Amino acid sequence: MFEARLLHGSIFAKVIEGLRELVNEATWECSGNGITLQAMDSSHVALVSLVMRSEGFESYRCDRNMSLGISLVSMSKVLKTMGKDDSLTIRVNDDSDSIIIAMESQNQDKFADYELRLMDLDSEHLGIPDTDYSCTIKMPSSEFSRICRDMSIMGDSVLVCTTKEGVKFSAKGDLGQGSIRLVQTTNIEKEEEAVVIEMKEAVALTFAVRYLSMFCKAAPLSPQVGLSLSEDTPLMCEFKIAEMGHVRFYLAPKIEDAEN
Amino acid sequence: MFEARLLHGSIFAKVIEGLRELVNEATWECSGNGITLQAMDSSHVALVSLVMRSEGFESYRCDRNMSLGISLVSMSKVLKTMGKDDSLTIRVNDDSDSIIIAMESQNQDKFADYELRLMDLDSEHLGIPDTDYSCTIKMPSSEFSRICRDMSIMGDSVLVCTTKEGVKFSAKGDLGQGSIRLVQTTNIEKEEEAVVIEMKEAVALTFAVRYLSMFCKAAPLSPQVGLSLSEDTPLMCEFKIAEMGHVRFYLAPKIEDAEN
Amino acid sequence: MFEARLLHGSIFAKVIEGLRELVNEATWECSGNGITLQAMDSSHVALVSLVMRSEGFESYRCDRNMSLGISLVSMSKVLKTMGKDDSLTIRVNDDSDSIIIAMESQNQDKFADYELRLMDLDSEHLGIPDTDYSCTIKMPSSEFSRICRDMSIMGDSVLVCTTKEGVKFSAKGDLGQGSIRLVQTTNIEKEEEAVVIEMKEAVALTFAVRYLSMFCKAAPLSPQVGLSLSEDTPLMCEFKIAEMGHVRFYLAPKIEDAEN
Amino acid sequence: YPRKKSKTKQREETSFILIIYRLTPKLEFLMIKQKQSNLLSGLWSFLEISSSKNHLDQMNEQKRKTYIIEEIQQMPTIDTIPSINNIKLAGQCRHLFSHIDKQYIIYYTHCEQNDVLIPSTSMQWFNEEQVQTSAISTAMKKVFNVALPQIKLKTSNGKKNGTIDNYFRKKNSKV
Amino acid sequence: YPRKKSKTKQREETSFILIIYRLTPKLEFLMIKQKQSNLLSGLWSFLEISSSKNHLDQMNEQKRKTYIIEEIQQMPTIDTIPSINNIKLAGQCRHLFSHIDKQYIIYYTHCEQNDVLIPSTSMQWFNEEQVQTSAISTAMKKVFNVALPQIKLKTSNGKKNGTIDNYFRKKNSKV
Amino acid sequence: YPRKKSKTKQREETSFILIIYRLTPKLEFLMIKQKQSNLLSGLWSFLEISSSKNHLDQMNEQKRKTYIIEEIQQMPTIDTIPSINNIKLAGQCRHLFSHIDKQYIIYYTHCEQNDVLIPSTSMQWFNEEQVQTSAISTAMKKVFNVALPQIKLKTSNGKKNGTIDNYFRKKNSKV
Repeated sequence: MFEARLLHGSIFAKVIEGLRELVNEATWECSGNGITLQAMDSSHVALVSLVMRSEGFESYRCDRNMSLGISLVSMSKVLKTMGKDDSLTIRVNDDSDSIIIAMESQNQDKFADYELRLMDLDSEHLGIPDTDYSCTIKMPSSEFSRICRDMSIMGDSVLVCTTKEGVKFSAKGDLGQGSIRLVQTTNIEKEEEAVVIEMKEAVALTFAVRYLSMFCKAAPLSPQVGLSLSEDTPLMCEFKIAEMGHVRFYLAPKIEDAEN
Repeated sequence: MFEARLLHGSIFAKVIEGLRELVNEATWECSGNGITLQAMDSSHVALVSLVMRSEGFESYRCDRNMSLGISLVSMSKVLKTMGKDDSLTIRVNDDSDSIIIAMESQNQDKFADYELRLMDLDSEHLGIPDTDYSCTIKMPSSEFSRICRDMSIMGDSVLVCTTKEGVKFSAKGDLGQGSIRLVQTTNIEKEEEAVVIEMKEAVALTFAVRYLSMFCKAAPLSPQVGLSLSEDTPLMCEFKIAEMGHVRFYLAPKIEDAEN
Repeated sequence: MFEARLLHGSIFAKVIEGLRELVNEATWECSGNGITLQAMDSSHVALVSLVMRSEGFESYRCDRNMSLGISLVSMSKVLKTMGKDDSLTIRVNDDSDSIIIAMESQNQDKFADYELRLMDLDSEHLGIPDTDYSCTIKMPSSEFSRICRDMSIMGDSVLVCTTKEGVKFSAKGDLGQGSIRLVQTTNIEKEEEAVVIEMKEAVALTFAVRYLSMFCKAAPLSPQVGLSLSEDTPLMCEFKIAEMGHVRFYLAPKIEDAEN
Repeated sequence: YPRKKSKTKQREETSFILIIYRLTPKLEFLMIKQKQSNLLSGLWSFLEISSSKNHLDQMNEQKRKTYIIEEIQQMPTIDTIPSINNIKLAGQCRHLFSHIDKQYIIYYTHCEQNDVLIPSTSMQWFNEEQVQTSAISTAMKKVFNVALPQIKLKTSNGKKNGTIDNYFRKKNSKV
Repeated sequence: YPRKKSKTKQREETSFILIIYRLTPKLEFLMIKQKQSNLLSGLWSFLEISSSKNHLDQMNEQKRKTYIIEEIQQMPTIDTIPSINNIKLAGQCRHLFSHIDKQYIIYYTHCEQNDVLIPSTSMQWFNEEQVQTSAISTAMKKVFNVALPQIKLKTSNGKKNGTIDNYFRKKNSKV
Repeated sequence: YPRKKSKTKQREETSFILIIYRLTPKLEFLMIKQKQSNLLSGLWSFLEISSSKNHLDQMNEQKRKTYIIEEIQQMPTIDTIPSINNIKLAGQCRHLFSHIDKQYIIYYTHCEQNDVLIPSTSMQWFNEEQVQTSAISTAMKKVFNVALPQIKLKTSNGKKNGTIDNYFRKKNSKV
């Protein structure tokens, strides 16, 4: 049997909401350590890796390792019914073909139980190498959301360049061109609002804005987002899940087309 | 001549807004006692009964009984123009084929007058028997709205079961199944937020969720909603109109289909 | 070279947002005095005249007079990316075929630069005579927005009548008819909420509501709107731009059709 | 010159209609777009198999069903033949066209392999509301209204909605 | 082998167009979809009644209108004949097709019984914007632009919008 | 009586396909709606020029392209001839219809004057997603999938998106 309980179920709703547009369905790997998930979008241009450690749950029980095929779209619809302060329990009984999602209101007068069918999914896992990135940027996740939205007005691709001065995002298209430059925050009043850039080597990489915007669906998980870049390497976009783990998105860069 | 005035016209706007999706047009019966309305939706599955007593109006005059055929859809569009604190006067002159809706802003610097054509409607009235219901439930109207919305995510029909423990709503469909259970509130801090269940006999009835969701359009009228159920009887869903009357919706249950 | 800078760039965004639905593209006339714009909508029923004096800018430089063909729709998309407290700099270099829009966040850690292509537009200018209007009305711009929205529910045209009592707007259509009457505010608590009517002669004019609603897109520019009317003359609808100038809309009245 | 409308005796015809329905994702009905060679060009209709009166006279119910299945396999608009377990008779109706007196014998069947019928501009699944509001001829509307209650009974999970009229009686006098 | 484009003398034709319009819910125009047998297959057009030049020579205005009404009654795409009170002449226009020089004589009429013409894929009501942006041929656009001002005058409640040009004059020099 | 499906030897045919694409506002492909005279009525397809095997035997590549351009100029569905700078060969594919074994030789060309081709119900610009999801025959899907990579290479500004698989390798065991 697998059973995990969260006092603040909304965290889970935010995780699923952050994933479901990029990946409609995926396999949850449940073990004694916690829940992990790894999946690529249908075009294989992006990959998401989720870790939720068992210590982060109010209570956690996993008798044997399980691979659960979940429709993230259906799960998201069910989780949207959750009240702001509801607790959440997820359970899969042995030999069951469904997953149970139970919500309890804070004042314990309302109990909701949902049962979704598990799916049969092929899951291939990729090994994600530990990368020593040339450049890491931390910024407010709301800031990153805005930058992706603004760049998408100008074009489909965004060029990310890091220099000593800071990081610059550029896009061009039918309307014209635009760029947004962020410099490191000097006066760190609130840590959450700071922009911190660590650069070992300058990078210049092009990415499809559409995917970056989809990654931003996970922004409600954390006030800060971490971007890690190296030449000829997928960008890593990380949102930490407080005291539990993280959601990491990887996006392959756009490359020169040799034939032209 | 018929003339009724309300200091807080918004009450009337909420009444009409609560009816117009279920019933596009209906006959208002105006008499010395007040305004009543009774109409079935086009499928004859639901019925609404409205009572607004003359004592609830700021001023009320009805020289002779009148049956006014009103397009609730048109009336609703006009009432949407009302300001939050406007007063409202409704008037029908003798031998007139239109109804006048006059609004006055609180500081008396803006006066709006609308004139809508009356309609010729057949109206059949049904006698609603006084029923001694097996089970009555009072709960916050916002809670009931949420339950209807959540159940509609899972299926078209909702099964309502009452037991000693409380009331349970269940639905199932393509995604899977779900149920929400409410227990009686033990700690009645705020009366408006309480869930009160009176049960003489257990009931188990199935209803079309779509109609329950339409009834919830009247939820702004009252912080509480009353549900009354008996086996083999239409559910009654009541929203009280403070100091004036009530809106009561009746919904025929779904029944076993003998042929299958 | 042309360069103009505003500490509060949002003013500029509101100007462009107020124009772009009526006029998709227009010529900005830049001179030492400031920026002016005059354009008719495609049907030639309405005209807009914009004045932004150079004194209203934080800094202003215009080496030689320039006529810049701007896509207001594209400009509007770019200006929507501006933060609430961003400063704005607009620049056109000599011999350049594009306009540069630079935004700087208040805490100076984010710099955005956009470049839009200039357009080749025919621009005919009309001479707007100084008119001694029969009637001028000042009212809250939000009030005027609401009146246009309410009248549009009833019909396509609104009749504007001024009398000693005040001003009355009327419309009629399929639903019926409606009218809204405003009287002069006697108790002027807040000047911005006052309704002030100056009338030399009564007027009765009919206008297409659709255009009045488009004018209201500029309402965020000023808490008050000024309406000026004379028989057989286009209505003038003015929103002042604080300390900088104004946006004036002119709307030709509807006239009796001789053939019918 | 202005021409008078000619009045001739109407020709009698009989057709089989087969309404194919599916339950996933919802209760939907298969409709095809009429070939553009006749008066009803551009309208949607259910699968229709003409049958001369001779043929009909020779068939019993079982033979009719077999005939319908094999005729459908010949139709060019259907890329793959659905697995038709069981064809059921819904009923009959009649429609008078300007020069044809047409009798429809209406059958319905559940199609389980709904993923093999590819929607195209000439063949699509319609839900009930779409059938009632889309461009279908008066004749097809009659056909649908004969079959629909039967299909709904079969697919309703045993539950159908009662009506208020069953519980509350009409009054003579108003409140 | 590559073939040269043949250049032949264009044939002359004349057609009557009848634009049927209704006012409820809004000003809308009846259009039908062309039979799929000619070059303009799939495009929307107004009711068109061909007429050989002989016929035209023989008719005065009154006879033309009667002829149009009776021809429409024969058309299969119209289920019920609208009550045509009064057909009005809008004007004429000419369009050169690749091999036809076509003259259109354009009439318009108000249809009061708008509920009896059932929208179908081959017949629908279009508002002005939809006519201008939908799939109609260049010829029909010309026809529409001849008739539209007349119809608008008739339906505008006696009021049409003036233009700013009537009030403000052009300047030679800019501000 | 139930009729057996006849099995005859399939006829062989060859067609040229010309996929016309434009880049403004986005990468889009010109499709026309099939004439309603054949089995594929109502489906969208690319411009197709039939060619008997004799003709093909006689043409070299240059002659084929000239032939295609001039055939298109004859087509009634195209109001104005796009300026075809350069027609490129994408490849070939084959599709077995129920009674035809068809070979497609597929060309593509960029159309610069996109404003002269008026969208109508019989001719429209489709983006890639619309081509994949609209009503097109299996044959046309094959044709599109042969041409698409070539067209994308040509139009991609030299940049195409890499995939994660290029950077991360599959694992044998899961985490």
